[in-house]
Amino acid sequence: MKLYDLIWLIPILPLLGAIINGLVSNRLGLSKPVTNTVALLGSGLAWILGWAAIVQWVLELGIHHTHVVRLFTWINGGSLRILDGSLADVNIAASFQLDSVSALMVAFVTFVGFLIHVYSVGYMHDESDRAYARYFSYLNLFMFSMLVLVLGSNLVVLFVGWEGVGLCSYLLIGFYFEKDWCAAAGMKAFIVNRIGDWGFLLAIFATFMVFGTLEFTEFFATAAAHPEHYATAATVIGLLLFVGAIGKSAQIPLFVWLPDAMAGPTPVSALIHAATMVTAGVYMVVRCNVIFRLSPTAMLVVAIVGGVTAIVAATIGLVQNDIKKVLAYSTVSQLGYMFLGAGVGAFVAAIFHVLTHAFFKACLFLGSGSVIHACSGEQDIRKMGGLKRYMPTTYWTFLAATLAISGIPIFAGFFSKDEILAKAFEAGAGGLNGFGSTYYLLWFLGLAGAVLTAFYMFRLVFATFHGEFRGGEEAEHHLHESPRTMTMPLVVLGVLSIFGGLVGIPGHLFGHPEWNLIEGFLEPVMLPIGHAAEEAAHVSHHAVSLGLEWGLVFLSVAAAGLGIWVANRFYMGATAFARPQRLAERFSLVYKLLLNKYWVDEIYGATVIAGTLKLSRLLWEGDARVVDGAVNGTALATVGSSFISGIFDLRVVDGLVNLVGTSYDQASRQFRRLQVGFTQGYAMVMVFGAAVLLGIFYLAKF
Amino acid sequence: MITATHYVALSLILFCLGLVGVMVRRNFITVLMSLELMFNAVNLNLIAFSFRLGDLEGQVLAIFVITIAAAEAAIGLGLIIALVRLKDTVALDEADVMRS
Amino acid sequence: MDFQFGWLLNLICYLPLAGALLIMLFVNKENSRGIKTTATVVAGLDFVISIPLWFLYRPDGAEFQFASQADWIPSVGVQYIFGIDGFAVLLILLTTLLGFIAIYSSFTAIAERQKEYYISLLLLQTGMLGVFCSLDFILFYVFWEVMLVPMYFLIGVWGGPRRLYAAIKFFLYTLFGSVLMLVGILALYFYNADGLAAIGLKGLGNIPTFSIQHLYTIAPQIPPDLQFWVFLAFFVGFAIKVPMFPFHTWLPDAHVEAPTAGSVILAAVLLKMGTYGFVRFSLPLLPDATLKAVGWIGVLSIIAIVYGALVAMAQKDMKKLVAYSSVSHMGFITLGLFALNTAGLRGGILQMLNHGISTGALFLLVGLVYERRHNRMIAEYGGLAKVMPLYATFFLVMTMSSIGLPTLNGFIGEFTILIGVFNHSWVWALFAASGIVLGAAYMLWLYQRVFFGELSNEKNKDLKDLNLREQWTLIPLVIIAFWIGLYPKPFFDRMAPTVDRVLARVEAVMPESETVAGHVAALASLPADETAGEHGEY
Amino acid sequence: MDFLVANFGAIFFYVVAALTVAGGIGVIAARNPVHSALYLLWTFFMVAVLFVLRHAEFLAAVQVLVYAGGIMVLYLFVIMLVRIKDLRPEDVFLSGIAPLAVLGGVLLGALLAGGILLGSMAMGSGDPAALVTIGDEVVGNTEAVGWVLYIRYLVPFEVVSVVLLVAMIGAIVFGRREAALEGSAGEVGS
Amino acid sequence: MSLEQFIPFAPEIFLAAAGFVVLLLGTSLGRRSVRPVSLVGVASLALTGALVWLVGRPVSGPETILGDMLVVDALAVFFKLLILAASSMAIFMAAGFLERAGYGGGEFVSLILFATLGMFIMASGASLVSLYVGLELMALSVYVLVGFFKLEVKSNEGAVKYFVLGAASSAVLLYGISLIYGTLGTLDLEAIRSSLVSLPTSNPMLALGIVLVGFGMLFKVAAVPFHVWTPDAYEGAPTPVTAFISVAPKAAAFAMFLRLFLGAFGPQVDFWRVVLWVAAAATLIYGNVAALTQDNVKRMLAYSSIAHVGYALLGLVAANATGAWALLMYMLVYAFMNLGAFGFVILLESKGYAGELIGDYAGLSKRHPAAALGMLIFMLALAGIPPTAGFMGKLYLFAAAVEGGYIVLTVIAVVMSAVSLYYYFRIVVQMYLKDGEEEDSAPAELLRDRWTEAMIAVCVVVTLVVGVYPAPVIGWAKSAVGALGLM
Repeated sequence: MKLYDLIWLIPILPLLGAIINGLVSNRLGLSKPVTNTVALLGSGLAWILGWAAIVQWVLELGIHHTHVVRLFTWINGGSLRILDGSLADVNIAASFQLDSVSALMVAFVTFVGFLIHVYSVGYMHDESDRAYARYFSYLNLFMFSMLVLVLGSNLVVLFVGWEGVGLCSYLLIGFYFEKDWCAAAGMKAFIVNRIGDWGFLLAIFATFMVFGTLEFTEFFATAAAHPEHYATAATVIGLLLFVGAIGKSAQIPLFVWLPDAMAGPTPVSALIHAATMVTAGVYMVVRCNVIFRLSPTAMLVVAIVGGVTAIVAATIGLVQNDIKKVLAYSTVSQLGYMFLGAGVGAFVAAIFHVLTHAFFKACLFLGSGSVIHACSGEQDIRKMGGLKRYMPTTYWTFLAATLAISGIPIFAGFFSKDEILAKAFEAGAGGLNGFGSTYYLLWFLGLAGAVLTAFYMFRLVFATFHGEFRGGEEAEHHLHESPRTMTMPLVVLGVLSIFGGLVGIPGHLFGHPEWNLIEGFLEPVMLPIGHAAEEAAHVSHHAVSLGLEWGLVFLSVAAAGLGIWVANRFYMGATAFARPQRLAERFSLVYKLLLNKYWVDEIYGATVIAGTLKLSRLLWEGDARVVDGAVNGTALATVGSSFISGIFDLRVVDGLVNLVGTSYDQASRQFRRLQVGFTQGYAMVMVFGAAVLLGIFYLAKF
Repeated sequence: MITATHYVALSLILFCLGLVGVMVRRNFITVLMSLELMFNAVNLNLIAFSFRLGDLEGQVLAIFVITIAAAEAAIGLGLIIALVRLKDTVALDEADVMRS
Repeated sequence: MDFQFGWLLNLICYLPLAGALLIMLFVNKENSRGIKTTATVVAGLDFVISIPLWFLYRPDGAEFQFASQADWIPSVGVQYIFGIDGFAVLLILLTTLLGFIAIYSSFTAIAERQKEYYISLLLLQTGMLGVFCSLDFILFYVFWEVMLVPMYFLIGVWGGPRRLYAAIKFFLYTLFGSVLMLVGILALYFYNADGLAAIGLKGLGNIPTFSIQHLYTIAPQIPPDLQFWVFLAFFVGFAIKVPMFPFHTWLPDAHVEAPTAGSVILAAVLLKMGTYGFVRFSLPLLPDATLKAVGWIGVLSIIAIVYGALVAMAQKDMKKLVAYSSVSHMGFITLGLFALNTAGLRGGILQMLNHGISTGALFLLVGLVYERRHNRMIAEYGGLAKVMPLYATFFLVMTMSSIGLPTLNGFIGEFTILIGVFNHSWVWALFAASGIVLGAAYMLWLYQRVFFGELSNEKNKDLKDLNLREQWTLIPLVIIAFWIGLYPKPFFDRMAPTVDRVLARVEAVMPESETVAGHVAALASLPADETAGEHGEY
Repeated sequence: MDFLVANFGAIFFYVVAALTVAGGIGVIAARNPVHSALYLLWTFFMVAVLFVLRHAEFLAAVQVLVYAGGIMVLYLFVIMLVRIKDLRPEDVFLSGIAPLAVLGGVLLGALLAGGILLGSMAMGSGDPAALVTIGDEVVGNTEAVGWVLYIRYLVPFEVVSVVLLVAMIGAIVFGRREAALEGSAGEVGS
Repeated sequence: MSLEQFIPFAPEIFLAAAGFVVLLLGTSLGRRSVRPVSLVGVASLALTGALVWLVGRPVSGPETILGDMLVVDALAVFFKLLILAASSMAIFMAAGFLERAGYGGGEFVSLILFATLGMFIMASGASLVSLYVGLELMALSVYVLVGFFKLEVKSNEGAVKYFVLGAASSAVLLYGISLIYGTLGTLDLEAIRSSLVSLPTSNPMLALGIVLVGFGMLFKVAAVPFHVWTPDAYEGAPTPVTAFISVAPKAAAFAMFLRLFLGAFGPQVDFWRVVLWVAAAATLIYGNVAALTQDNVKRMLAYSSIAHVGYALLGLVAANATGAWALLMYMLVYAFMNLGAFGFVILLESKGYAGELIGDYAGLSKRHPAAALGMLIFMLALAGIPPTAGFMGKLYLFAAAVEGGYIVLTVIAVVMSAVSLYYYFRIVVQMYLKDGEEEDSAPAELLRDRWTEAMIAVCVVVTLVVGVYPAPVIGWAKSAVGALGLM
């Protein structure tokens, strides 16, 4: 019995937990211990099985062997004639695959997921039994979906997970559905994601149209074997896929849902909206790196979107006062970095950053969670301060994670982010695909982002944990360290955000490339493609000398230091908040701009959403007016008026059928007027009728 | 030389006279008379044709027409009596309760 | 044709009729319990005996199975032919199941004139089943119109405030369509026989018959212009029934005014009549005209998808919203059918079932809350998830199914349709797929407004959650929704032969260039044939 | 003078025809129904004359007897019966539609005239002598007609007798006063 | 001529005799005579039917009798039996009605018998003379019947209008006959047919003759523009008479129509078809549309009968075998469904002569479910919804038109038949969807009238049976039109 043949069981376990909790515990309102036992068993067993299976896979088959487990034919949609004129069967299999990327994702998803389950046990303790059960069944369901997403061996199964996580995020964001904004946030998340899914679906169809299969291994092989044939197709598919990624990973222009998603319980924010789900887009891009690498355009777009998002989100993060909002924007920004990495061809770095980001961002969110927990629901950092003294564990873990995200050497974030920036610079220097200058610019944006990141993160730390508590007396009494179930995961994650980066030491700087474990681990995913692309990659590798690379490292460290220094000047000591105040007044316009997130939400609201609603109401009025008009017997009138008013609709047809209602009515009365009532009149009708008939007869026959 | 055409023309005139009479007269009795005119027109036709064709059937039909015209006259006059009893008028156009 | 178990099909078709007569003659008007039990038992029995069809049907067998044949009006070649293929099997099962659920769900909803009510429902069911069973045009037409009368009464007698208007509108719309269809049928009939002398159309001189199977065989010989006119006649009939975009206005009225069970049947089965007609008649009988019409119908379907979704978004009345959503969904179906490739057709057919299940269930759900509050205005509700968690859960599942969430039935249908449509024309797919976004928008918005937010309206504070009977009306649908979502293969397998035969009949007249989806050539860096050559090697 | 002699037949026809038309016009134009009746009588006589001209002596006789003798009396009788309630002379016409009616009559006549006159010239012809012969012996119109009527046209003849019976019934039904009915008519009508 | 020549004529003779007898019986019995006289009348009609069957049976092909005045063939038999059925049902329906109104039965029944005799002649006439005479016999009897309730203004008015217009139209008919006689020199249908076949180019006078005869026939069947008398006559006449004249004379007139136009004038079909085409289209549209807003049920049914004439005319326009037998079948079907519908009008006339308003039907389904169901079936049949006979009837008429290639006309017909549903269902709405409490409708009580109810039951049965299994009727109709010798 090989465990790696049971990878399909990894998602199923949490699913069982979800079903039990959802149908049984929730209906019967079982007590919390029962519920969370089930839930923890679900995710915990998945974790154990996952890791065991991976280990066995690595040992027995080796990382170069992509292990596919095909369960059954799921959708047999007949056969289609694809581009090359051959017939291809639409046989979508329910099958999972284990290769290095999915292995990595499974590893940390199950692990972080489990940790957050544990954390939730404490955090959700005040909920009612039923709500508690509901929460955990959702959380398990999310684990299921996420694992399906990362394990799926073809685009459709991936899409299943993709949608599944969307659903769970919808449900969990809207967990406190009595609060309107929570529900609204959930809906927003789902719908915005749907826009991305639109692209994803089309990408799937296009893929099938081109390759005749949706199995990763198969069409990657085809594409890699004949890059030049599939350049155009790759661009189309890649861009469409990336639309999906934009939606899921909250990139410009679809990033608006993520900050609102913070309406959900904090552990959810940590798990779904920081560690795992939002990185699904990155995962997908990396998974499909073959397609992207075939298409310089797609790569460039990915890089640009990533870079711009990174800096824009960071700027917004500067001025937010809601602790979770800051973290949300930092997440968006970090995701931007990941896409920047993918865009410059540093897929490994991207995944690496996903990993480290999962650690420190989860840690940050959980920390913020415990802070909020302590401040009894308060989320405004201006009403905090000095918490260091009340909740040391939280503080230290939080600090570790902050250092990690700011990119201080040794800490996890440093390695990943630095590698991304380095690769960006290389791309610029190497003139990757001939877009050198653009990549330089993106690298610079990234660097600037690093400064801002460091700044707003430490702003957060200083404002929250240092100085004096600004929350008022009675709140101060409640301040306390969180229970063990909450601090324990914090500690774990804190440790990981300190040392987690060591799996990706940039060994080549020291002349020991093999030190970079993750690079080696993920190498099989980077299918070698046709020579042209290969050489391009080589060029970009040796575009920068070792010294210059070291320079870059110090530069980024300096950037982080700069950010921290400014934050320190602004938010520490007696004059805390005074300087930024003045700045805000000086550049009030900019400040407002940032504070209101560039009014993106408002703009969308005014254009897209309002437009859609207006249009729909317009059409509906058209429909209604006709129907009612028909009743009132004014169909004919409406025909004219409506066409003038330009509401396109069917009142023509309606008029036609409502002739019964209206025009026929008139006709009927007119006709009956023929029945004049007195005999001579009838005689005359007959005479003239006869005359007409005779006339027709003559015309027809003589 | 007088041909059937002359007779046909004459009968057509008579026929149309009768028709017009039916349409313009208000007095039911006069309307009946106009109807008689139409039947006479038909008879003229028949006679003319039977002469032209040297065939007796036309005359026979004419006899039937006369008889039936008589029968119709009888019924018509009966109706007039009833009408006068009911509405105490002979104006055909005043029987107009039912319309449209 | 395979005459084995022909009696079973007849039994299934006429059992409800027998039940109706039973109630009409032997059950007293006052004896409400007796009426209900009789109706429920009959409908349930009908469903039970229809289940064997699922297992007895052999995809590799004859095109039409469970057949039975007899002379009806020999002097004009009208025959009584029953028989079904896999496609019809699925629809029949759908009909019997939902017929049962409709009856079972009306116990409390319908208070007065119960006798007539259940009689109408049963008659309606016989009519619908007959339509799916008939293989003779006249027989088909008879059932097709018989259906209308009970439906008219369901809407008109037990309907809402504007029921009179809605009922007659429904009847007239469909009747207009079907009478024109009749003319088309007759034209085909005479073309097969002695032709239409006066317009100089020579017939084939075959023995006059209305047998659909025979007409299939002459389909390729039908001259294009005749095909065009007949197609037009059929199209009006079917498009009104579907309803396709310009003909849809009867639908909202009918749905909104009809009683719950009526809406369920209407949405679940009656709308399928149109698409069934397309698959059974328009495509295989008039391939040439079909190929010519594809473009227009595609455009109409896309308009229906987007238009229906947008208008649904503006609704203030739950039922109306669901009604308009069916316009959108039926748009997907017609689009898939007229993509004229395996995936499109299979998806379309599967989506017919899916729509029947999820929209039927949604109407049931709306009906349940309407029964409690006698109000369907969305604004009246909010926060129901608090008082009716179970109800909210069912509603959520069906919402997800209707917006096509994977692992639920809707996704399979839409996915298969769209992959087929994309294969036919990526532009269509581009627009059609936007329906998915809009669909999510209006459904989730509805869900949010009805179930989320705080429980502001006093009247909703003490709403009862679903009782056991109500749950059991929904559970089967939920199960099937998941079944199709997780393992649709059995369904696809059963419909496969039909799809292949239909396509074979269409492609018989299809020029080769048509069969390759030329539109998508833009995707390929090289012309299709060259890549084909390359592919030969690896 | 000899012209007159030569064309006496034609001239005679034209004169009679003119008188016939005059009579017809009189019927529909006279304000007093009695005058109409007399004009009608006149027309009948003229038509009878034309019958004679066309070898339909027997028919002429019937015309005079049945029409002039029978029906006209009936008419006059009825006129007298309902005289009291007769219309005032100034509104004997439906002046509202009269012009239209005349137009209609003329229109129809014109439409018919074309075809009929053309066709009547093209019609085939036979020997008028047949009108007075049975087989080949000359017996006179009356006997010839009677022969055909009673041999060939027996069935219609019988049926016409029934028609007359029906007419009689009708006259009775309409003419008879029924006190009882009129009594009961009230509750019927209410 | 010898006596056995009269054997095929026996039914007519017997009918005439029966008429006399009934008349005398009625006068002798006086006011109380209704039921017995009706029974005698119906019995004699039944006997006549037997005779028709007997003398009709042995005839293989068409056989003209009595100086070629009459023809005995399957067509005649079909129509005679149909007419007999209609007449006897009318008598049954009338009995109670007459009693309620307080009229004696003698004249009434005998008039119906004489009318029947006239229709027999129409159905089997082989010469224009006999056809005309039969027509007049029928017409005169019907005038009297319409005006039979001479104390009712409407009845009298209806009779007056019908009479004047009818007389004028028969004058037109005669004029046409005279023209035909003038061109062809014969009044015998067979002779006309044969000479038309050989006629090289049609003489305009002949063509006009045919057209004028057509006008006369169109008047008798009440087709636009010669329909004007119909609504008033139907509304005015006592309802049983309305039922009678809306069925039997129409059938007879169509029999005559068939004999004349498909039989005698058949060879000249291309000349007269255009006229009938226009008339048919006009009739379909006018009848159906005018009926839409009619609130008086009798009047509405009058318009609807106009519309049905339009459908029937399709058969004549198509002028093919299908059309002919479809027309026959339709006449049969129409007779039963229309009689049935009028039967309900009779039963609902509780509020006196005048009240046949649509509101009388309000909530009928609650008070008399069975009756409502029956009326529903008739309405469905009239609208041509399966599985009623009405659908089968229409179906083959449409088929005939399509076969003839008159697609436009067919489309008009089918669309109009869809429209017709609206006004038929106005009654259904009243019966089922209104519960009689609305202010706009004051429901009438249903009378108990065994005879009428029995007749209605018969009609229901026939309507349903023929609707579900029309094969025998179609077979009969097909064999009946064989006599016309159409292609």
